[in-house]
Amino acid sequence: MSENVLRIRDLSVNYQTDRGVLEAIRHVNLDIPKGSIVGVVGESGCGKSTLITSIIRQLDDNADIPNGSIEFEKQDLLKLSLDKMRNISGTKLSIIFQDPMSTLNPVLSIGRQMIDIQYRDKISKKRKKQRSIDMLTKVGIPDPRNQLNQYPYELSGGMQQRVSIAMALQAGPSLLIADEPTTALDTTLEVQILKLLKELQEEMGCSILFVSHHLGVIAELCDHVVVMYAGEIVEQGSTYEIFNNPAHPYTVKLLECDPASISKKQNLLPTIPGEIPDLINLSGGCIFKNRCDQSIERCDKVTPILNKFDTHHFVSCHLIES
Amino acid sequence: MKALIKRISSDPLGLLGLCLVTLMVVSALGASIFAPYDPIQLNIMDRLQGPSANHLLGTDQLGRDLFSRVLFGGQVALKVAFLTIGSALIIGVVLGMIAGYGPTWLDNSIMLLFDTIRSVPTIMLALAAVAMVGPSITTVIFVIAVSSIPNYGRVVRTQTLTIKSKDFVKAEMLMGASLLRILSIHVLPNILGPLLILASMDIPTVIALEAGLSFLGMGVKPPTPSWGSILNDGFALIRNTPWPIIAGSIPLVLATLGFTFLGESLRDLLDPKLRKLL
Amino acid sequence: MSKLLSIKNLRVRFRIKSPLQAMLQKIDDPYIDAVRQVSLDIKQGETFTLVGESGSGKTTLALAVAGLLNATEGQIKFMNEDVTSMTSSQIMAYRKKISFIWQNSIGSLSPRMSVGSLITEGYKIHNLKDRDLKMEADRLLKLVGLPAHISGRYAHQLSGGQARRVGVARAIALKPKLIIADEPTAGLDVSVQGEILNLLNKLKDDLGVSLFVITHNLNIVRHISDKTAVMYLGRFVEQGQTDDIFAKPKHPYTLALLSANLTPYPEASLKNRIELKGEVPSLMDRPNGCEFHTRCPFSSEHCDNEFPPMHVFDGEQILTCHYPLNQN
Amino acid sequence: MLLYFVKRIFLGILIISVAVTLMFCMIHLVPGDPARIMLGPRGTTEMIADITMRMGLDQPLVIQLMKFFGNILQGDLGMDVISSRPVTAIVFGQLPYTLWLIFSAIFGAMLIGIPLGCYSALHRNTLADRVTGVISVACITAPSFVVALYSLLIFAVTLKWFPAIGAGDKGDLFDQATHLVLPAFAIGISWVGYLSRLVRASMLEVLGENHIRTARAYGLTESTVVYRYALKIAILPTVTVIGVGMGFLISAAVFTEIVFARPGLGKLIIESITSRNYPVVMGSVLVSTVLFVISTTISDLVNAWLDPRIRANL
Amino acid sequence: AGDVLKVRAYSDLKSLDPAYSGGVFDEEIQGLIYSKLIQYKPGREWGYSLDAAESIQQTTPTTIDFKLKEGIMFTNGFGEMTAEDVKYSFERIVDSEVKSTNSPDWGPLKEVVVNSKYEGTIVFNEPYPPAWNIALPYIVGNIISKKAWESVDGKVGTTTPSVSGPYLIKEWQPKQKTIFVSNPDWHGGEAPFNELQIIPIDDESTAQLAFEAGDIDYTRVPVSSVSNLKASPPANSIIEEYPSLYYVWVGMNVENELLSNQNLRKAIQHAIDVPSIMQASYFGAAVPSTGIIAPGLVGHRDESLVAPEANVARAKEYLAAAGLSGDVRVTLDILNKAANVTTAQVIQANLAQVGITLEINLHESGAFWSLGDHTAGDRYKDIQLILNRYSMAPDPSYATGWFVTSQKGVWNWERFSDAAFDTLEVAAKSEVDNTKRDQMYQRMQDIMENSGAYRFITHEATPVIYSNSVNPGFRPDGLPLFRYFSSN
Ligand SMILES: Nc1ncnc2c1ncn2[C@@H]1O[C@H](COP(=O)(O)OP(=O)(O)OP(=O)(O)O)[C@@H](O)[C@H]1O
Ligand SMILES: Nc1ncnc2c1ncn2[C@@H]1O[C@H](COP(=O)(O)OP(=O)(O)OP(=O)(O)O)[C@@H](O)[C@H]1O
Ligand SMILES: [Mg+2]
Ligand SMILES: [Mg+2]
Repeated sequence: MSENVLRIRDLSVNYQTDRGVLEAIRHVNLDIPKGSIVGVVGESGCGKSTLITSIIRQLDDNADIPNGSIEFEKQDLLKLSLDKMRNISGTKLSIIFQDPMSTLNPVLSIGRQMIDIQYRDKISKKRKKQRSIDMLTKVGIPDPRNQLNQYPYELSGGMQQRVSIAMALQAGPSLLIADEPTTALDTTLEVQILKLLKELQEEMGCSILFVSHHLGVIAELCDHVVVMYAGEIVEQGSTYEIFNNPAHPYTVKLLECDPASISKKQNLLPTIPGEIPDLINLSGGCIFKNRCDQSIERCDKVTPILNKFDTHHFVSCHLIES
Repeated sequence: MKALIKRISSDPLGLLGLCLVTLMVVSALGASIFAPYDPIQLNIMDRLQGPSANHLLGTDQLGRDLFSRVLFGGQVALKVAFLTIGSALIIGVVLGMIAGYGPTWLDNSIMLLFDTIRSVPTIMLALAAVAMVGPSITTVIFVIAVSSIPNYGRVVRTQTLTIKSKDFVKAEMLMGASLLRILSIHVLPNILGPLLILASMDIPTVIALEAGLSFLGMGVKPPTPSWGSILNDGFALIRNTPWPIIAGSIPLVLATLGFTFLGESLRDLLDPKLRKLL
Repeated sequence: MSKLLSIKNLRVRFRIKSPLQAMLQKIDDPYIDAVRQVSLDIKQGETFTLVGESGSGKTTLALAVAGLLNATEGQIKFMNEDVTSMTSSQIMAYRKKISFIWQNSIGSLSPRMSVGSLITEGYKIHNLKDRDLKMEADRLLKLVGLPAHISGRYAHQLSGGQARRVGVARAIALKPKLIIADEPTAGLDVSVQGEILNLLNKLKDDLGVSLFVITHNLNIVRHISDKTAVMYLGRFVEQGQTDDIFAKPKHPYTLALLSANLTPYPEASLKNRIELKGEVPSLMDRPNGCEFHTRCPFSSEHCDNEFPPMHVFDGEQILTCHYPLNQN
Repeated sequence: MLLYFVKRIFLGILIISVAVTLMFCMIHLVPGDPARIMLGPRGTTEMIADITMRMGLDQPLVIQLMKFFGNILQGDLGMDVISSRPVTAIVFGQLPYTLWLIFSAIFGAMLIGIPLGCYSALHRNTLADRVTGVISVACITAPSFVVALYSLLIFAVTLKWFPAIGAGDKGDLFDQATHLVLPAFAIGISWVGYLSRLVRASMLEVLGENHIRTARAYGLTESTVVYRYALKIAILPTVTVIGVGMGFLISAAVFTEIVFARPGLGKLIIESITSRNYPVVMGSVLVSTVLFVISTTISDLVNAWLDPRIRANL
Repeated sequence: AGDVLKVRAYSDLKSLDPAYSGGVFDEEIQGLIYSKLIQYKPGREWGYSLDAAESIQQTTPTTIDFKLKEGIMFTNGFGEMTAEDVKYSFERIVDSEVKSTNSPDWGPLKEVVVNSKYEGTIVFNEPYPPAWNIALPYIVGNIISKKAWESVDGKVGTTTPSVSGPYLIKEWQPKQKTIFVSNPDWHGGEAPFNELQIIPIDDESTAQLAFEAGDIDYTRVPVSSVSNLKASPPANSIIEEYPSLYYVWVGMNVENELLSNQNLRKAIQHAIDVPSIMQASYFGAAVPSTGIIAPGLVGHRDESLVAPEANVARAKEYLAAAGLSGDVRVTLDILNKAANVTTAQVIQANLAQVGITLEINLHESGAFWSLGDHTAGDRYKDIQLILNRYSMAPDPSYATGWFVTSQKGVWNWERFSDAAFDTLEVAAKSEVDNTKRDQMYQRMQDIMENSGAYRFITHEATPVIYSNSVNPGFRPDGLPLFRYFSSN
């Protein structure tokens, strides 16, 4: 088995809020094998962004990490000094954020930003510029030399996202993190970007941690899928396994609900009854118990842990354990 | 409200602000209870004394107890602050909403008026007004109010413009709501909150302006004690005794700290977006 | 079934440069056409969906229908009355008969009003004093599946799904004939999305209203809609019965949209997709000839220069393209 | 850009003419007769009448106003009857002193206030932030005359570091600079506080934006992030405030010019208004409104220079 | 000669033409650059010394003969000073074409007769004793060059074509300073300083600080500082106190409906406690005045009719006699200067003691100085009490002239009018017998005081401070005579 670029063990993140402590992520374990694309899916608010920002150590001020480790290339990122962390960010580890319109600095030219992030490289400015141009060409931006003098607002959303991708890949990272990089885009553009990402990943051989709540996108792009629900990983495995052989009741329901997977026209669409639990004052037990139609007594009391279901397939459910 | 106070208390500076403002309001309103002396009673024998047990902040050139004058001066400060800001707010809100909602030409004319007022230094306006009607608290209030109208007006206009393009206003229009209803029920309440916070942060500026005008002999009528007139008296006496200036500056600085921090804290709690408007 | 809404050759323009700007920068046409040459009919009890990418003019069209934007050209008839030439009192009456569900669900709720007063706002505006507002509020909330206690809450205290339901409750309060829903499921999780659509469908069946649904999520269109139009740069490039369009898309853009619709089947590979090149052109700079030719994988020189003719298939599927696909 | 200037100039002219007309009417309605004040107790009725005529005060207000505007168009602000000097010479003779004062105050304030604000924003809610907060807020309303007086007492009288009064010798730049320090400090200190609060607030806002998170995620150093990426945006509202601050600055200059016996526009304004020297009053009003228009224009341009989005809309 | 002298003036240069001199601040400059026949003698007693005149004497009650020194040169090649120049200078002042504001200082001047190149006779229409006090050694006594003035058509503003005094103006920096350098051609020899700077500083406290900071060598200081300065004088400095000629009084508008009641006026007169004002506003550095004519001048009264101390009982009696029902409310108009505000508040407290409510109206100077002007609206009718302060030159006629009937609505804001006073005013001006003159002026002040329209407050004081490296020269009233300043 290939080694892992990233190993997250028992990670929890809490937010301090007015109402109390919000346990946004609880005891998460996650591996990203070298050269693979791992997708994280889950409903809005399930902790996807929190997971990512804790990897890059950009959590909001009111967050703290009570336990866990994030091992990236054998170093625990959580224990690194800020300086060391800075050395990793943008070199071996880079990220594309959700909303392309707001990820680029609005008052600096594209070129300036692309050159600035190469500040560690001791090469001439001209070289840096050339590199940026090459990268922009790679992500399919026409007339890259001129685009360098443009400001973000002068580019369309799709172009901006390409620039973000170019920036992220410029350093040749071993792990690229992408937080819903296509949700703000049109569907036709979305497809373009996904294709581009996949091609570039193959070319550069990096790993990608890809976050989305769009099942179709994940299915399209990823090798492995992690399903999150309310701050926990409920199921993870190879894409094929998850989509063709879902085991956790939540995953099953989620897939059922997606109108895209219902081929026959029907007036009444399936839903998951009930609401997401409040992450403050969690009561313990299975996180999905109140919406699960198969829950058993044990679900109320014992929090299930991620168990091997198949070779590349883990599920956190009492029903599966047995 | 309770919750608000609780949240303010979690911010040390906000809490400090709240305490100072409360202190100021209580001491000003209760000046006649707390003040050990009559603030206008002369006692020429006891003039220009330093602080002592009898006179906490000393006495001025007419032997009046500075501490009592400071307390009563708070009343003037509050009066000036609330009246100016109140009237500037009302006029600013009306003009600003008209500008924001009205036709372009009206908007442009109102903005022109605002810019014009801003282009004339306050001091000139003050001088002209004082020359016209003589210095008094009313003149002070008039001058400061006029010169702050554009600030509020502009904020209200920008807010109105933003709110006007908000979906909920469009939604109301689509339901057939009249303009008056939209402005009064939907636009105004959404402007007022942030505006009041802005206003609370303006209070110290207003108080300081009163002090400045008093310094130029354009403030309140003697013998009414105001912080500005205490400072002004103190300025003339600076080589004799520093106490009047100190007595005049302390409340000014405390009030500034109080209102600013309270305002900032309220703003941060209630409407972080407000920063942009400042 | 009778025609409820009928639009002919509608055009909506926005001024984007001031007269002075236009003069100084020598711009002849300081306007953009956000909606151009749009015609459609909606019958009683029918669901009409409008799909198209962001910025294609969907919301603009809907707002023009509601009378919030002025039509530059063309005709909008509602129950045989011309909306574009209504007096203000007629508009009031008209607005009682149509209602809107907003794309931005939380933002369309007045932030300083409680849910209860928000959903009964319509009664107050139209001076309907004969009912108990509290009871009405409870009734409406129940209808959209919200607990009664929510009526004391404010917009910012609602979740996306709840806010959307409040929007629906407000929209049905005055028993409208037509509900315009602008992206009713945007930003919602699949499960909540299903709930909202089920609710709309139920209302349609129970109350007999017509629905005008705007979305760019093709997956839901298939399930809820009777008729569909595809918009590109302010024009309808294709419209017809939903089933026909999904089965046999004839315009390359429709086809591209459909194939860009990612499904959770990992087997479906990116390779067999028709992929569009480039980006959506700006409205200020409409391409010559067929406006889609800059991105069309099938375009020819012909398309570059000549505006395509309108084709009508099977009486109902209308499209503008030089080379329609999927012809029998 | 062209459009912007056309608009600006048009608007500027409008603002100036409205403001000037307003002040013109106000100052002429105020009681007090320039001729009597000028001549003092010895003025006879004939002399008063003579001056009144020479100043054109015997004509209807509207005519006077028209004449005034007519003269402005010819670059003439009239004559000061007392000293028989052209008003332009008087006003422009005093203007540089005030401009230097204002500029050095504001630049000094920017130099200190902006980094202070950044520092506070970066160390948000720490003790250091709170202490700077208290100090800068206390600075904001420190009345400029009180600061002026105490700085005079401490730095000029007691420590003798700086000269106490005046504006320094003509042609001796160093002397002029040392004379500027204390007055500029007196005006600038409140701006230090104001700017630092302003910068702190907008800095906090910007630091919370996504692109800053991006910059950090690329491992840019904190100082690059703050001073190159965030400050360029956070400074925008500050630039606007400074642009509009001209009116306040001229007012503040009045106090310091009095206390430091410095020549300048502020003092000229006070003197001319109290002596009802209408031509000089109008000259100074004109100059200060023009200053306001120029400074807001400059702040617009600076904003545009900093922010390409604004530039595009200019 | 000393190096550089820096002195403070309270206002900036307005005009270098004696005809349009604005007052003391202009004279301080003109006195340096022009010559006069005679100059005030520095010292504690009023007197004069010869300057341009080799000799000068009153030959008849209406004529003064003078002889100029020979060889007094005007600068810029305008030649030697002759009796023609004296004639031109003096007659110009009273020429109605010139419209000099200072013409009253020459009183009944008829002409100057030129007897020879250096000799002349000043001829008056009637006796004019004040000539020796306020004309010859003061503003209108400055001798200018006829040729020079004619070369510029008589239009001299802030630059002068020619001078003859100890100093030349090197540069005038408006509102900054006026820089003088010594005049090499001065007939008096070498000027005491190579350079002299007169720096206008409006505010006295600032001026004091400037002195303490070493920026200036001489200034007047605020009366409030005197005791402190005396207790701990700044290093190397000398503080001196001079009496002043200013007079401060509270006037009452006798034509005002309320104050036309003489008993009310007297009540107010008696209610005001002047010693308190001396303490509060003048910090004990000034003494109560007995009238409008200061000690040391002809016509000074040793005592006033109403004692400076308040007499509450008398005041109440007068108030009762006034027969006013209800509470009595009066207003006091003042100029917005710190000392006035303090004084006004003391008066307010004083009046409150006898049951009169006083409202204080502050005015900035422009508005204040037009208060009693009857050509400027009806405000003059509304004046009730005014706290006023006039400046003064060392002759009693200078003071009394403002209170005659013809000055009603001009500078006589009390609208005081008394036939006997008016007659005396005219007669006293041309009275040559000093004793008689003295009595006449005393009598006039009695009349003023008896009318109840005046409560005299003080003549203030002139405390000055100067560096001990300077040897100053002051008039008896403490005003500086900069030409006599020399270095130690
Ligand atoms: N700074 C914060 N303070 C308090 N709670 C927070 C904060 N940031 C996030 N949360 C909460 O933590 C939970 C997880 O948030 P997160 O942003 O990680 O979700 P997400 O899966 O990325 O959602 P989305 O799909 O909407 O982006 C949510 O309940 C959210 O409300
Ligand atoms: N008030 C306006 N002034 C100028 N242009 C406008 C205005 N409103 C909309 N537009 C422009 O008209 C075009 C159509 O906008 P519209 O909001 O109708 O698109 P949409 O299809 O609803 O997009 P989305 O899916 O993002 O909601 C866009 O290019 C938009 O920028
Ligand atoms: Mg997220
Ligand atoms: Mg839309």
